[in-house]
Amino acid sequence: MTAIAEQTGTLSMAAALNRALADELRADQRVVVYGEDVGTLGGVFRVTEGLATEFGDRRVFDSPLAEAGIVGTAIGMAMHGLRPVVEMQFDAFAYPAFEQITSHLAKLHNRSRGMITLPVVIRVPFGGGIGGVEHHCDSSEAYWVHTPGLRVVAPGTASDAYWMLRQAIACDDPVIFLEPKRRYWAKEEISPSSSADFDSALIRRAGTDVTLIGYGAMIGTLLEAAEAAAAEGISAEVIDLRTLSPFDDETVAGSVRRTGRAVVVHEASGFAGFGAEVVARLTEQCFHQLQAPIGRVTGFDIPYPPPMLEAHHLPSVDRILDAIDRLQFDDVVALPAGLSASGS
Amino acid sequence: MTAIAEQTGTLSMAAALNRALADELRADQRVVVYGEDVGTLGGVFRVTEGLATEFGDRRVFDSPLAEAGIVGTAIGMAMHGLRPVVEMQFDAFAYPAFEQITSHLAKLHNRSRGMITLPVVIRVPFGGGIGGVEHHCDSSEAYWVHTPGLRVVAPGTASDAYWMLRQAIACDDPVIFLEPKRRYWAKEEISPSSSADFDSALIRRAGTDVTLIGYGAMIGTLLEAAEAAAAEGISAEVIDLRTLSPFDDETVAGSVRRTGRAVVVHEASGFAGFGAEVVARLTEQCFHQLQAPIGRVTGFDIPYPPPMLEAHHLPSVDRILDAIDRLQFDDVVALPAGLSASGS
Amino acid sequence: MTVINDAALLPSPQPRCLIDAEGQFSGQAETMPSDEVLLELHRRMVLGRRFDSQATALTKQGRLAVYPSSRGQEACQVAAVVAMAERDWLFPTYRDSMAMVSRGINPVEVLTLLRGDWHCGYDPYLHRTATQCTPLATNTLHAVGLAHAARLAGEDTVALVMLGDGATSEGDTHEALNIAAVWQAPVVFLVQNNGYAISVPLAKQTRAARLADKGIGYGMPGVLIDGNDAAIVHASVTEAIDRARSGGGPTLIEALTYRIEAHTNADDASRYRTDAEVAEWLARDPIERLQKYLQTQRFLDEVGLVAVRDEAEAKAERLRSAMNADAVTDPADLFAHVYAEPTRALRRQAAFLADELDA
Amino acid sequence: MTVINDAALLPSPQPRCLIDAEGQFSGQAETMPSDEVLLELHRRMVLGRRFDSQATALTKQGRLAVYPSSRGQEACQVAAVVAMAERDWLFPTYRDSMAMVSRGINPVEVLTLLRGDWHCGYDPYLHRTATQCTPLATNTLHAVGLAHAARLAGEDTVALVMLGDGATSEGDTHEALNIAAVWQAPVVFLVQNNGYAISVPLAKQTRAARLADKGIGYGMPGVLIDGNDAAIVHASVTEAIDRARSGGGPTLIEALTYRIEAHTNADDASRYRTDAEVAEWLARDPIERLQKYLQTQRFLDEVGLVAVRDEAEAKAERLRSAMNADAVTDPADLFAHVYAEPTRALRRQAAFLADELDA
Ligand SMILES: Cc1ncc(C[n+]2csc(CCOP(=O)(O)OP(=O)(O)O)c2C)c(N)n1
Ligand SMILES: Cc1ncc(C[n+]2csc(CCOP(=O)(O)OP(=O)(O)O)c2C)c(N)n1
Ligand SMILES: [Mg+2]
Ligand SMILES: [Mg+2]
Repeated sequence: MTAIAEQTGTLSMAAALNRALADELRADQRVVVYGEDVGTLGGVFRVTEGLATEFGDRRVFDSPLAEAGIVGTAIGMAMHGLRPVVEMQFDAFAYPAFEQITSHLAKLHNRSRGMITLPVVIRVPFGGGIGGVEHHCDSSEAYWVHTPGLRVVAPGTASDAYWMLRQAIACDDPVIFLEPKRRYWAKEEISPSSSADFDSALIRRAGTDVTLIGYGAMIGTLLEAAEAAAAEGISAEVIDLRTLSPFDDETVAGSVRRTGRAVVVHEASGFAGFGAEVVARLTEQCFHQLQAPIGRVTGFDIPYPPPMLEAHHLPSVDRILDAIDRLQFDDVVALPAGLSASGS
Repeated sequence: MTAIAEQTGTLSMAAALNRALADELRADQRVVVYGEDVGTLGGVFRVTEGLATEFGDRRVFDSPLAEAGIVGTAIGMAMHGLRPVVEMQFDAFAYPAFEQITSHLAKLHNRSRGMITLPVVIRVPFGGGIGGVEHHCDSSEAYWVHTPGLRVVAPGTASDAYWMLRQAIACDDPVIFLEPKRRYWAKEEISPSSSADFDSALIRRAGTDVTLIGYGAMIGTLLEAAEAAAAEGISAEVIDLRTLSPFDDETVAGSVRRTGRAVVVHEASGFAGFGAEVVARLTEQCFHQLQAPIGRVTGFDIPYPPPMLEAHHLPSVDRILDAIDRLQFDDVVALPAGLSASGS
Repeated sequence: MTVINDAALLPSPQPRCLIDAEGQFSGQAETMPSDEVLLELHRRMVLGRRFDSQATALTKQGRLAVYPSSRGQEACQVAAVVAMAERDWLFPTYRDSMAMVSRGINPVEVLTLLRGDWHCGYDPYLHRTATQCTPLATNTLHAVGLAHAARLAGEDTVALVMLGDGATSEGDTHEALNIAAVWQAPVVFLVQNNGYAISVPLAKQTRAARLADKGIGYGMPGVLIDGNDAAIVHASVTEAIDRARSGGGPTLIEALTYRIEAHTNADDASRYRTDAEVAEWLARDPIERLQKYLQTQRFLDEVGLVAVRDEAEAKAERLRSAMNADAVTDPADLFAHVYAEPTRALRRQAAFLADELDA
Repeated sequence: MTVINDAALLPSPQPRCLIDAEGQFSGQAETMPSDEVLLELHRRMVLGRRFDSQATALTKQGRLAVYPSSRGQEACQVAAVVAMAERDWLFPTYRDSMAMVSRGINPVEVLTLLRGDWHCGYDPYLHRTATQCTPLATNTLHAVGLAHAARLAGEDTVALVMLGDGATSEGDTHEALNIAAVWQAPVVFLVQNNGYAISVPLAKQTRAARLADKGIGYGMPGVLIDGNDAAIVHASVTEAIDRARSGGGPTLIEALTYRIEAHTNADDASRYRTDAEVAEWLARDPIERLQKYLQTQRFLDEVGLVAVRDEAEAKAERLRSAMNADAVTDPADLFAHVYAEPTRALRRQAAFLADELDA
């Protein structure tokens, strides 16, 4: 998989995703792209803009308005050798497809003893921070990561968005591809080759005192927090998970063993969120190097707030800094019962 | 809420649930019970046996075969003041209702600023161990506990099944009521009053060296394990969570602070399973009292196995004992990277 | 199960209509609403459209997060509401603001969801109007459940649920139509077929000659009407409500109409439809045609017309000033009604946020 | 979008039939399958029923975890398969064992799912037969997707998906019928309406006079047939497959039949239906009637009949002994094929179990 010349240069994440789709459609005749409004309109976020015109409506097309139908037919198409890339218009609108995803897309390869392979990519614009009304800002990763058979990835940069989407399409496993909505318009340099393989987390900033762990839209926030922490004399290492499932224990645990402290950050509600797994497995793996319990900075355990209140819900640089402060750099004291970074 | 005379005495969990439904139908005219095969047949597990005859087909009835329809109509009925108790025939068959449950049932009370109250109980026979074929043995709790607005409970005994179902029906919040299938036929004493309130975990066996934490069908396994551990000179405390969400931090963290060691057990896959949240929050709350990382004994990260292989998947007394052994009672050594009790 | 006469369940091949695009009467006299009703329909459509254009203007001023205009769909939204009794329940979508205003809900409360200060601005029970539904088709099931519960309670309440042509493709719509028919629930399904689901035209949504053809497959009458004719909308919805109220079960109504504006202010309709097409539909304007009819019939004179327009302006003015005041929000609301009683964890989280805001 | 002649999409009020319960010809000669086909249908139905009774017997001996018998539905399952070309795809449910055996899949492999040694015992590609589907109606969408992909690839493959009357209430069925029609995918939806969904009778499942009435709502032909008449099943499925193959789009076929046994061996049918009802349907036995017809037509004599029965016995005997050998399972299979390449975590977990088993 090689980048074509124009891919280098700066692109918004939406444009990078569009480029990745175009390059895969060009490189592999088996790729089809469909969903609600992805054809003529080019998607409500314009991620599929121009693709129907360039590749024709047999390969890029609008489907009827039915998410279970979109995923269910993608399964059938994949059984026949196609590599469908389908879009769920917003997180919460993937829920009607939940049964098709969990009972079939995730399991059919195993259930058929490997005879059926389902290289389906489900693109899900995820997370909030764009002033969207209810049901448009969910972070649904926890539902997918608990489902064996699915790969769940979330790029945090435009360059990763480009390369990871191409890797997702080339991958023979079904992939839930989480696109951080609020990064869609941020322009960034697209590197001429992938920053890491599809299974790997990445150290975005090296540090020695604490490891900050996140993915998707949180990467920008984590880097800001690391910058601010540096000003306070704390050297924070920032890890971009990139792949939530499977999980890259080596990179992440490696960092935490060095720093002895960690904070996990995501927008989704804290309770039984993906951060819980990160905390649990890192504690299992790094217990004797940990100087303090791993902190979590997450959304509250509430339905996603309306636009005017969402700022209170989303992890902020300040909350991350507070969480770092609670990691007992000065002296060792126990946390009051049940008070984690988000208070969950 | 008081038990009527006949409730005391021994009953199977299925009979206890049946009794609870009958008592609530009798006590509260607003209660309706419906779902697939719950009327004439009395349910595939006979939990609703005889109810249609006793209470009439306006209050206990068969619905068309449509899970989203069952939950969606229950929401509408609850909006009109009824207290629907609906059945999803098996775990995996609740998935078609996922959108109705997460986007509406869980959120509508909040979205309407409390003006709409949805006292809906969704009964879900959950877990495996009964030799059921695919899709009949899932443990779906992780999907529900991450969804704010839902209560998620799982009785481990017939007596709790009786009392907790009555509490669930009386509760104004939507409740996902997880019934451990393989305990349906186990006969147990029904206590004349509830063993604890609806929000509380329960210490099933007192101990001093390690806390074993579980729910549903695992309670029996945990008690066996505690018995076996005692023979090896280890005093294990057994906690029956009963309510997964909300979580009873006080009882559980209180125990772990005393014992300094804990193992969390569930049938569901380990990765991002509910055990992760239990480990994460207990580590946050008890870090400085913990002598070893909290262990997890869970199902593997695979689709639920076929009947002939399920025994390999399910947490066993031996695995729990091994997990206890790994809690470094003798001397302190780090766990090899990424090797938790289930190897996840 | 009573035997069903199939043929009766099929819609008329051509949409039923009482007042055509030229404002001429065309149909059966007996179903024509009274003059008073027609005047009221006209008045409310004028008010509705002015509300709608005001909301669009507020969006341009950044006062609304998003606004899905229903300009062009006045006849469906207003006439359906006028046909309902107070005790009936309305289940609207994000598209149905005019219907809700017509239902008597304070326009500011109607716009709360779209302004973004909360998910729902009004008391659903006060107006017997469910929260505006965004997950498509999901409200059809809520309507069936509520209607069935009302019937079980011996009430003669009817639920009317609005959905779009696109929403008919969702599984929930199917389950709702089927369950409503099996239970003979008193529900009216009003499909506002405005030809598009965002950018997707009806031809990519269904192969059926008409969406109302789905009725027979559920054993329920399917009715096809001109959705820009307030008179036939009122007449057919009244007929369907009466049938439902008297135990005759649910009805599926397909109203042919058109969304004049883009899907929302965020949408660019020029990407998927032509101005010519829009012009065609502007020529079938629901207000114009009823106005013509009322004027030729001498039910409405210049004075009356001016009165209605003045009322509309006054209301729009009130809405404008009300919306120009900043919305009052309280972060504590975030935790207040997640559960009937806040959990310990939520109390801790509320306290955490309060401290943060005090700091 | 080509204009559709609605009327043509509605099913006949009475089920189409070629050979009635008395074994008499009743219908239009031109649609009658050839004598060879009829003989083959008879032979395969006899084999199918014998297989089914053998499976039921094996269940009693604890050799199967569960078995959903399809005794009584032989005509639907066998005739549909006979009407399919090898290159076509079959999408069966848990109920369709006879269809799969008739499709040429090794009976032991058909029973793997129900014996419980694995979720699927055969190679779906070898037999162009999808895995047996348990989550109701979900396979209808897989069939549509596969059929559409085949068409995009320029193949003339048709997908035939089987579902029950109960499954028609699920949203997935609606989405599949709708998408198939919009895409004009080469799919045949064969609803085996056996009157019950476990204990729930059709009257509680739909209010429609016939399930085939749903076709028109999708712009697809709905066909109602006597599901115990192998001749009409073969004729109608052939017709639908030919239409699909030639680009005519999908068809919805409702075949009226009956499940003679309980839902599965775990079910007690006496709780929800009468012996009298069962007796009525036994009198419409699909094998008896075709046999009568073939005998009166002198296509089938005693010798031929004995030959078929002997073949059935021999096959049942082979199945019995094959199933009496214990199934070979390998715990390592649990971790293989969760992903195309086992993840590190799964390799650790596989090693963990292997150690445990060695210990
Ligand atoms: C389940 C679901 N899927 C997708 C969406 C995103 N979406 C919002 S409106 C819309 C189009 C709806 O079209 P239609 O039903 O015709 O109603 P209209 O907007 O035309 O009034 C879509 C796809 C949604 N809100 N819910
Ligand atoms: C989504 C889903 N819900 C519920 C079930 C449980 N279940 C298995 S078979 C069955 C009845 C199916 O009836 P029908 O579709 O008529 O097929 P039949 O068994 O009569 O062949 C039910 C409710 C299921 N398998 N899948
Ligand atoms: Mg529309
Ligand atoms: Mg059936």
